[in-house]
Amino acid sequence: QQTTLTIATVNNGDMIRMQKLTGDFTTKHPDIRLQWVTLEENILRQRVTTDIATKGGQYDVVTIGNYEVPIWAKQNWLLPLDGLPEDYDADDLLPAVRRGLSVEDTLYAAPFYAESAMVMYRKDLAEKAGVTISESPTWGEIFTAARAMTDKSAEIYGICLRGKAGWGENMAFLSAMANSYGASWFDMDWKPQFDQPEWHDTLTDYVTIMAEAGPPGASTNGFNENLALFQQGKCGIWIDATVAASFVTDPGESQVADQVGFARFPNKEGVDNHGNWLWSWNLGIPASTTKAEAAKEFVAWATSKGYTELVAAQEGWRAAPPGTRTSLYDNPEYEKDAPFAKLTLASIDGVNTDQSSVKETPYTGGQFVSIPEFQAIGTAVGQQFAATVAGQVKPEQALTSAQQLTTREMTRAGYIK
Amino acid sequence: MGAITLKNVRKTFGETEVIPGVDLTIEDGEFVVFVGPSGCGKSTLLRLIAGLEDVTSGQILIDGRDVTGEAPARRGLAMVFQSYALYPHMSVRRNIAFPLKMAGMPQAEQEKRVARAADILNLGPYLDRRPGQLSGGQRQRVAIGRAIVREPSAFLFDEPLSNLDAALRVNMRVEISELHNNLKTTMVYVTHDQVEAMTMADKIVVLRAGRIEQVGSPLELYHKPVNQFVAGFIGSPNMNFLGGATAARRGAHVIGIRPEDWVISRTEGRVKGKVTVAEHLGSDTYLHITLEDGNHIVARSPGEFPVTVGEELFLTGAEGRIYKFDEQGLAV
Amino acid sequence: MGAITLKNVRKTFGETEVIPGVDLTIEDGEFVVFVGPSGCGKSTLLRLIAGLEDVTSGQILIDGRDVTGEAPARRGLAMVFQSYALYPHMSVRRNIAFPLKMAGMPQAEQEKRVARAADILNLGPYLDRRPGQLSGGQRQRVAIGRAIVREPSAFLFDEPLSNLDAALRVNMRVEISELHNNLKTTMVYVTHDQVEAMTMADKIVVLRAGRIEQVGSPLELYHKPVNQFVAGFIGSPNMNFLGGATAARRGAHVIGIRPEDWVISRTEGRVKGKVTVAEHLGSDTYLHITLEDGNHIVARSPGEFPVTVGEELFLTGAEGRIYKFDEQGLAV
Amino acid sequence: MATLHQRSLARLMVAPSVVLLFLWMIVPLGMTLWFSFQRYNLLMPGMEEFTGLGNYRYFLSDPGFWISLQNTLIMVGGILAITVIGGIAIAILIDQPIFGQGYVRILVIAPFFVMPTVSALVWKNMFMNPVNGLLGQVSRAFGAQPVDWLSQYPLFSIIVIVSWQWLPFATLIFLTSLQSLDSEQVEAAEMDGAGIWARFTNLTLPHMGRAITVVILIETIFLLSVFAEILVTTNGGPGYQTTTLTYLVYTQALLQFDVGGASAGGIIAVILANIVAFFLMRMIGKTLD
Amino acid sequence: MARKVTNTRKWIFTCLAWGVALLIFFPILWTILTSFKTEGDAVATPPKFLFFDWTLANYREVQARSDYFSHFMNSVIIALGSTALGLVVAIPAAWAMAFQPGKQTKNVLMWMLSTKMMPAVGVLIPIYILFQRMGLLDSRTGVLIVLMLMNLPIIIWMLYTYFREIPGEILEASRMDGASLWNEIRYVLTPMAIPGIASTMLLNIILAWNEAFWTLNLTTSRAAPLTTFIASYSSPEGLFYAKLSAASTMAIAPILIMGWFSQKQLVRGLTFGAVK
Ligand SMILES: Nc1ncnc2c1ncn2[C@@H]1O[C@H](COP(=O)(O)OP(=O)(O)OP(=O)(O)O)[C@@H](O)[C@H]1O
Ligand SMILES: Nc1ncnc2c1ncn2[C@@H]1O[C@H](COP(=O)(O)OP(=O)(O)OP(=O)(O)O)[C@@H](O)[C@H]1O
Ligand SMILES: [Mg+2]
Ligand SMILES: [Mg+2]
Repeated sequence: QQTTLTIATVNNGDMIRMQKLTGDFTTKHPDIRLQWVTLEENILRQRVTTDIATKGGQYDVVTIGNYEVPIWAKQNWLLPLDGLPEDYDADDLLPAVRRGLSVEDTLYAAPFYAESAMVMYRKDLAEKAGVTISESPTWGEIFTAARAMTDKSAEIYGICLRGKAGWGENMAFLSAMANSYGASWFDMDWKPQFDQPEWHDTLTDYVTIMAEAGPPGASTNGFNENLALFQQGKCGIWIDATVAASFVTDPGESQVADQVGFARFPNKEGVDNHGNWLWSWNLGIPASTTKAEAAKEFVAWATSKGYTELVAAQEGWRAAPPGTRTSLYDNPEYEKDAPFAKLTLASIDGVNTDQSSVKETPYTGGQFVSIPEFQAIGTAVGQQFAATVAGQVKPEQALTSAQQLTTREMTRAGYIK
Repeated sequence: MGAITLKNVRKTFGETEVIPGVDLTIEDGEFVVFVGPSGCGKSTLLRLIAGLEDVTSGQILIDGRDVTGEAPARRGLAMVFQSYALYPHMSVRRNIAFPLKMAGMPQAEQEKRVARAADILNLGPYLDRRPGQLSGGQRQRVAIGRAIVREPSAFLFDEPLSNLDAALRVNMRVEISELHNNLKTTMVYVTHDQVEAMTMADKIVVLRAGRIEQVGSPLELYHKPVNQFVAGFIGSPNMNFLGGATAARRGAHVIGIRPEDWVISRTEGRVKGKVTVAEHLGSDTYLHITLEDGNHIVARSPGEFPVTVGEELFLTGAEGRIYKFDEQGLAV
Repeated sequence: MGAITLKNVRKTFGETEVIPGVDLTIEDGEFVVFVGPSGCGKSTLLRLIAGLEDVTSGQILIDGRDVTGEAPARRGLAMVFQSYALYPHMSVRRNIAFPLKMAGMPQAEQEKRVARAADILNLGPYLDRRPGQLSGGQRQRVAIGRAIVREPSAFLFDEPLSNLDAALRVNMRVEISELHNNLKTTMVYVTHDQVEAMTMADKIVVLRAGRIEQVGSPLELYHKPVNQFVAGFIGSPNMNFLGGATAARRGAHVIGIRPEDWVISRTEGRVKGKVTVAEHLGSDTYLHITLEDGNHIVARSPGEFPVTVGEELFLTGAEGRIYKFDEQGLAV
Repeated sequence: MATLHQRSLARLMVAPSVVLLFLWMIVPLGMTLWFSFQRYNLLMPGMEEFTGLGNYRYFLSDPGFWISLQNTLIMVGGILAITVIGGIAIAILIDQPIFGQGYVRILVIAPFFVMPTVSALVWKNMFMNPVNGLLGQVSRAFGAQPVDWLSQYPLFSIIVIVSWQWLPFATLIFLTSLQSLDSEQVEAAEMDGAGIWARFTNLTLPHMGRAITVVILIETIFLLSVFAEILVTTNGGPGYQTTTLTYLVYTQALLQFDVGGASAGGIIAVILANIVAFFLMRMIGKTLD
Repeated sequence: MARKVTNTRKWIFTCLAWGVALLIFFPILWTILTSFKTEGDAVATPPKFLFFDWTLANYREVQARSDYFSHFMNSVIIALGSTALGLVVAIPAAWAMAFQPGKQTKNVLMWMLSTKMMPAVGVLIPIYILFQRMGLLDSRTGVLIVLMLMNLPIIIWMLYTYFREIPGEILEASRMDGASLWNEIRYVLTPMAIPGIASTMLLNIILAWNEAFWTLNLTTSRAAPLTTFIASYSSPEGLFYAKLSAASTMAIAPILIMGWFSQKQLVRGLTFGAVK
């Protein structure tokens, strides 16, 4: 009697690696067959959400972000992950990550890998330009360095930042940046804050530096595009998710693998906030599945320490899924293989998603707002900001539009009475 | 067996009445030709008989059996279409065998019948060709072949030769006549060709606007048209009609004289006229003449009639060959 | 003005030689008809004259001017196509005016000319219709109208009447003849219709396989065909050819007698035959007869010839009307 | 040309298609209509309630609504213009006596077989990307600043991509139409002294009128629902610059999971599409016989 | 019309036509070429046209990552199935409309076409719920039916315009010959309309093959065709041009090859009544 599990995953490198390594799982569980549905992130989210919300029951295991987990858990769309095997050791999970996936202390999804954001830069270019970037830089430092490194005629762009519209694309970065500028999405009355000076500063600085030191086409660049640019050696500084570290230092893929330096996500002079970016990709089990037991087996396997070791054995420690387990960061071999490990851990540990801004907020979430409406709002606002990067709209205008449309949506959703 | 009777058959298309009511009896074995001007309802009548159209009212009997509501295939008739309507994707053999196959006839029997039809129509060498590889005349023969194999009680032809060129038409005309002589099956034949009608028919039905004007043998119609319409319609070139004084002198509203019935003379005759066009065919000469009273007529002279345009000639209508019509156009 | 001269004109399509070399002179004002079996190159020859095809070698002169390399429009000729080739989306008026518009003629002048052409061809009431709303004959007239307005030095017609029905064909034939009489413009006319050729032409050119067999007036061709091909081609129904002993007796390889040249008798005559088919047209009777020596012939008797199928008749070829041909088919 | 029997048979034979299509239309449409009056967000189950025209008001007052309407018109119009004019030009070119006509046709036809997603991905990444895209590389090779197509001329870029996909279709239809032009008509025009341009405007173009209507109709039907290309390349941005009506409905339905709002948007789109359809149908209706 | 075309003229047009054709084809060619490059070569400056290290690694990688064959088979089944089903429903309807037209025929046809104008995104959720209730999610049958319905109006219209060119007399002849309606359609109409049916079929296979909205949303794994296969390559991490090209090539190659081989048939009937 075979059970077939349908697993929806995002087409990220780590997930694809997992797909390749499932031989280990199926030999251990000969009665379980795995069926993979690998999709691009946006399509995946849309498919999985539709299915889970209509109780379609198409998937037995879904890959979801820490954005969805609490929301869905509250809707009872996810099965709680209790009764995991002994050796799973849930306490080994990084507290920040674990907190984000729990509702009332019950874990609703298991983190596969997690990330915060940090600065990656080209040591050689910095040296050439005569600038240095400290371990914990300020935005001013970053901007100066970026300008200095830029040499457009040689296709070297001082800074690569996300520009592509989307709540998980440019808005992830901009929310984090805004957090570090002291801005927030909403005040305690759920009133949007785009009319505040902090947002204004964030956006103007962002647009200005992108115009001066950014690559062409920045408004359509997301994580992947920037990764490609950085790997090709075309970016001086790239501020993005910590997982990128392992890609840019992979000599097989990156032309600049041995020239990458790391630093924490910048803060603004005078504001003690490094952005609070925390993202994890997690495996959850829809409540509509009929194969909960098998699904749990799989989730436990895929997020276990054993899996990490399996990856390490197959592809080296550097490739291990980062950001989820304390034990990984305690491992000296990992430390050795992954120069960015310490900084990644520090970044994640430094995140407080319950209080992302220095202002008081009614919401949780770091580079996002943990309400169902955020996807749409974030994307719509992201569109406005992308238009500023494209030079089509002035920042002031974009902020006004953002304020208006956010107010509109929040009113409709009933937050603003 | 194939006697066809139409009893007060009417046909309307939506609002327009195409056949206002026709009674007609076609005897078994007869060759009946429908003629009439374009749009007069010849095809419609034929299609009503075939069952391709429903009659609006009235009855159609075949051999005394009422077939009014029956499907075309069950009436035991075969039809040959103007466009041949061959199945382009089937070989000649399969084309001819198609009705037999549809009737569920055993293969062997089918082949025998096809062979016989091919024999009759000299189609033997072409049996494996597609219609596209045949000449017009051959295609026409295949269409007829498809009709014969069914051994129908009557054949229906809708202008079957009008797509052929002149020479071929003559040949096919003779072939169909011979076929009729051999098979002795009833044939209903629509044409607008004078010569076909005259040479093939046992009985000609002249239609005008859906009504039967006259029914009779070709020579009956030629010699004794019941009205001016039939008189003008039968015979080629058309009958010349003279009205006014000329007619009045003979006590008629209009008199008609056929082109071949003029006696032409350079010296004397009843009427005088000037030649406007002379058409020399070698075998005949057609003279287009404007009479003194302004009427235009055409006269035919066999062989050659040496004449120059503008010359004056005398003409006399051959006695006994002058048709008289009253105000209503009826023959008197 | 419109004298056309072809000097050793050759035309090959790829490998196949369609016109092996033609010399021909067409006088100004002449009505010349090309006849010949299908595929003999009539259309090709006409299109060479029009400039729609390039000659492979040779020269074409119009009024003495060498136009061999010139574009069709610059040759001053007008052509009427078999399919009419009207512009379907233009009104009759615009169709007719089109060549004038192309020539950049002022609007007023265009209108005058169109009006005149419409007048000549009785197209007045239809000027604002589209070709699709016209009958066949009217379309044909528009095509001619489009040709006349240009006042070309010659008209070229490629089977202009073959898409019309018999009755209309007769009318249009007369109309074109009259047009020629009025305009006195050179006309070159392709047809495969016997009657058209005989009645319209000043000069007939008989073509076979791209070669000119004979050039002459219709009656010249009828009476003095240079060979058996021309003899068989001119005249309808075709000439009867008799070979064997019958011909040998007259010192020829083959003799030919036209259907209209038989003297038919019930009592005596040179040859005896059995009637197989008798076609009574009223005006004539065509007798299909099988002679004792096995030959089939057709004889025409004017008026009515009462006869039953199977009856034996005696036939005599009218003296002076018997054509003799040698082994090569040449007339002797 | 029919007997009663035939006619009733005919009805019977059309019935399955009509019934199927009717169901296919009415069931979702009915559900959509129903939802459009509901406050219904997939992400917030249990909060459904009747809101009357609220969803419509909300959708129509969307800041992107009018822009998206305008974008839709520009996009469809632009693509139609490019494919019709380009299609005619290419059809005429291919129709000339040239060497390797068959191969040329094969090459021209190819984009028609490409999935919209693939073509969008390929264009976006491998051509229009200003850094790694071929267009950017080419312009740099000429010493020019690479153009960032998708952010500087987003709508135009979409038009280019979609036109590329539909050009073969238009070309093929025009080519068959062109080849059906009566050669005697062309010759007649030639005899009448019409030059190349006069023949084109007076003969070819009117002759192709029917083909042009057909192309416009079919393309419009498909273009009104263009979606994958936008999703993959620009996500409707920057701003609202490439948000079409369809895309706007998409953001409601699959980003916000606001089924009520999306349904209202869907109904509005259906109404607008049917207005377009009405005019198109009248146009094509004439050419149908 | 066979006047001499001067050779220079022919050459000029040949060059022009080939230029345009290559330009139009270039994106596809470039994709195919890129699929054989390494990721590095794929983004090399200046672009490498033919002289690079040809490699099949991308194809291997793509095959290892996703089960191409199963997606391919689903595409084939869905495209062929929906087309076949569509034809079965459409042929009788088109027959009736073409040969037994009534007053409403044209309106019905227009209405059918107008159902295609419904924006799919607007009705996705209702359909999804419906499918879920009927257990049709991720089933080939479900997608097949939806695609059939999607394309049915186009099929009917194409067949209709094609059938109208068939002389009605031939069908009447078969009726006289005793063919029942079924036999009339089977032995006479269908074989005669083969070119039209073939091109309708081809067009529909293409449309069904490339349909990306419903296939993507109504399938997950068992019934997932190549459109979902490509959706997993659209922007993975890192350099992906070569892999994307390989996946793209694999997704479009079958239909491209089919299209090329059958382009004559496709073109022959692809007129939508535009020719007359
Ligand atoms: N299906 C139809 N619907 C409406 N009117 C029709 C239909 N078929 C024929 N008619 C009309 O009926 C009349 C008779 O048509 P029919 O085809 O029988 O004429 P016909 O004598 O065969 O003419 P022709 O010699 O031109 O073939 C015509 O006026 C025609 O327009
Ligand atoms: N474009 C062409 N290419 C090759 N052969 C051709 C072409 N046009 C005509 N022919 C051939 O040239 C010969 C003469 O054709 P043409 O059309 O001149 O004949 P025709 O006398 O007009 O015949 P018909 O009476 O049938 O119209 C035919 O054998 C024909 O096949
Ligand atoms: Mg008729
Ligand atoms: Mg010819």
